[in-house]
Amino acid sequence: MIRPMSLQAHELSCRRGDRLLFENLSFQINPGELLLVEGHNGCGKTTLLKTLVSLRQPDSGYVSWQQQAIGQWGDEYRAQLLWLGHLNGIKLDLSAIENLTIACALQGLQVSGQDVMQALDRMGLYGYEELPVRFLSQGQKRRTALAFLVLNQTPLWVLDEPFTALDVKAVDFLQGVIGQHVEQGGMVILTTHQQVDLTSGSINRLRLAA
Amino acid sequence: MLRIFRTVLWRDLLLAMRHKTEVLTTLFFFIIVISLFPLGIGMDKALLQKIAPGVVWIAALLASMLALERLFASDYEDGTLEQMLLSPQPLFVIVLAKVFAHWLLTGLPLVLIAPLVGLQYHLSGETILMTMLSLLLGTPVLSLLGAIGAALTLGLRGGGVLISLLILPLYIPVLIYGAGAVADSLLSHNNVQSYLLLLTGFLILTLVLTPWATAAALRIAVE
Amino acid sequence: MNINWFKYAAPSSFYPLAGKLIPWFMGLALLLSLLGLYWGFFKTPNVLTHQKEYYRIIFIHVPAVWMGMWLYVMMVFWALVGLVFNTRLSYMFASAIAPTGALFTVIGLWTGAFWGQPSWGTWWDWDPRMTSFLILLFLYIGYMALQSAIDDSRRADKASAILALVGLVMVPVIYWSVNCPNPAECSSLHQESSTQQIEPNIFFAMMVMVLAFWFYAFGVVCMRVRTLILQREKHTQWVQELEEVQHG
Amino acid sequence: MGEWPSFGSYGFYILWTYGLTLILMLLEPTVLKIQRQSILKTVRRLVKIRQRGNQEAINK
Repeated sequence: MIRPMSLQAHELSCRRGDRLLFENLSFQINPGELLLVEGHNGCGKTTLLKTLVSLRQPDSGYVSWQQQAIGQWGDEYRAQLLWLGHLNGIKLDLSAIENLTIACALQGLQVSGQDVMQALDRMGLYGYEELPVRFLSQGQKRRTALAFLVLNQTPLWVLDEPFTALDVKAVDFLQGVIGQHVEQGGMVILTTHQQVDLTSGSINRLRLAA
Repeated sequence: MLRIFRTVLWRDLLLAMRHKTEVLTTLFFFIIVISLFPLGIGMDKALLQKIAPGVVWIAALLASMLALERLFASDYEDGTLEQMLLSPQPLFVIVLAKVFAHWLLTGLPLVLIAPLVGLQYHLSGETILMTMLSLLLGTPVLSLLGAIGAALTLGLRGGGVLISLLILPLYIPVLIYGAGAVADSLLSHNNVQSYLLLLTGFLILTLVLTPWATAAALRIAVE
Repeated sequence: MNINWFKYAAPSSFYPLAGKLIPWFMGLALLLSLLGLYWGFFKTPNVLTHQKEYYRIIFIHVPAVWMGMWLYVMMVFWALVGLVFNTRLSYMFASAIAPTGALFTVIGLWTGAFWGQPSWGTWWDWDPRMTSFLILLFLYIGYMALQSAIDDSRRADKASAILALVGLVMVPVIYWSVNCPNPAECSSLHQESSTQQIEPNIFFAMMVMVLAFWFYAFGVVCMRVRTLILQREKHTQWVQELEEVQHG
Repeated sequence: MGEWPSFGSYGFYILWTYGLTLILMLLEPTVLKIQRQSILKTVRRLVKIRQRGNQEAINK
């Protein structure tokens, strides 16, 4: 990589309606780091994450990836990142396998049926692969969405409260996956209300005061 | 590029097959609206033939308008739309695939049912053929233009009625030339060809321009 | 001398400027319309060759029609500027112009119908120009409906800007399809523009009225932009320290 | 000055067109003025709320 892979925010400010959420917010995240965005509900955590991921345009300031504004990267920047919002991003009428194959196709990943099955097994969905997701529990639906993390090796992960609706075992497994990703030089930005501890790599905290 | 088009198309058709009834509602709406007119206006043969082009086309307009709201709504509600917007594939290809799938499910059935409707209005074989041809060229334009309205009004309460308010004025050229083509084939059928060329022109114009506008509207709706 | 275009792009600096300009605009509009009407009613012949006294409706009809069309183009221009520069004020201008444009279109249609009745004998006949004007009114209504249906003002501005843009691209197609429904008959769109053969006095009186309508439009749009600024910036410091707020 | 222009039997049309235009073009500024007053009222209420808010902070 000629230029160091890093994501920078430059004097970001965002409004919701007439209310200002945050103003001239600047920070940087480098490979092998995890950024924990904290703040009470409604302080603009999701809005910030959406702005970083180019789902939303900031009111002022800009976000740059490898020292170049994400506006100019366009689709290339979106190839580098993975987004998981509050919504699971899976169709309830399709089975877990169909959902995952479509997600990989959208991301442009060449993935075989076998990899998909294996990813689902690792997420503890053995035996539930063919069932339309509608019949799964909330936790299992979240795990189907999270199974995409296992398959996807994009450097930047942006996860909005990934641990919701997961039981203890799933939380540990997910923390392991995230830790491993950070270890391999990946970058993770996430928001959560639970305790996050990482085996290695540094955790930076960004507090969004209202 | 083509791979993603095929995937999204396969996905949408698969989803539609899981809800077979949804596909038929548009079709039955079209048939019912068309059958209402003779009951309202009277059974006189000459009169029915005269109003047939307008009635068929206005019913097609309303039927496609009805189906538009569901185009992006289900993806918006379960978060898959966000994933699509964040896919490295060009968004207008995804939009085109979705609109094409929507057209296959709502536009094409109208074309196939046109002969049945034509008989109701005592139309001759040649006019029925012309109706099918003009609908074949016109309904994609309705879906493409309607997709902009669907994207603009995504997630709004009362979105369905709002779409018709926004998009119906834009449908007027297609209505004029579509109905004109059928009417012309009824009467003098000497310059039917020019009507069809115009409709194809609209099709190409909307095919090129509307995906950009729909993509931009989607990006705004998801903000 | 480089004019800092963006100095007035900030709502806070545009608000006082508009406040000062509005009386001028409205005053000029009143003055010019009085002059135009006086000139039109007293300095022109009573009867024209083929039209009786009712031709005087022209002094309202033609300016209103032109304003209806021009304001739509202005609205789309500001919407485009908003989309490109992402400045909130240009979006406010676009949404401020829409109601006035719709008002002029209604006046245009209304006066057109009243002119049509004595000269053609019908209040409304699907004459291409009147129909395309009706469709322009629908486009305005669509814009305003979308603008008010979305609560978040950011999304409302951008979404209606896109709708206005799509509307502008479609206007020529609609105008053409309405004017020439049967492609065989009208190969070219040669609507005879009636402005040339008008008697000079009437023509100038009408032009004065057009100018008067322009100033009226500027004044009203500035007034509406000020109310929009107050509405959208009511949480800001500078609005709450405005003198009309302190001791209103 | 020309004599008062006789509208012949078309006074009705002239009256209705100019009448409506006059009404609409006067209506719009007045509606805007009313809107302006109501927004100023809400802004004054906001200012009062904020001042009372600061006041309580100081008293605490």
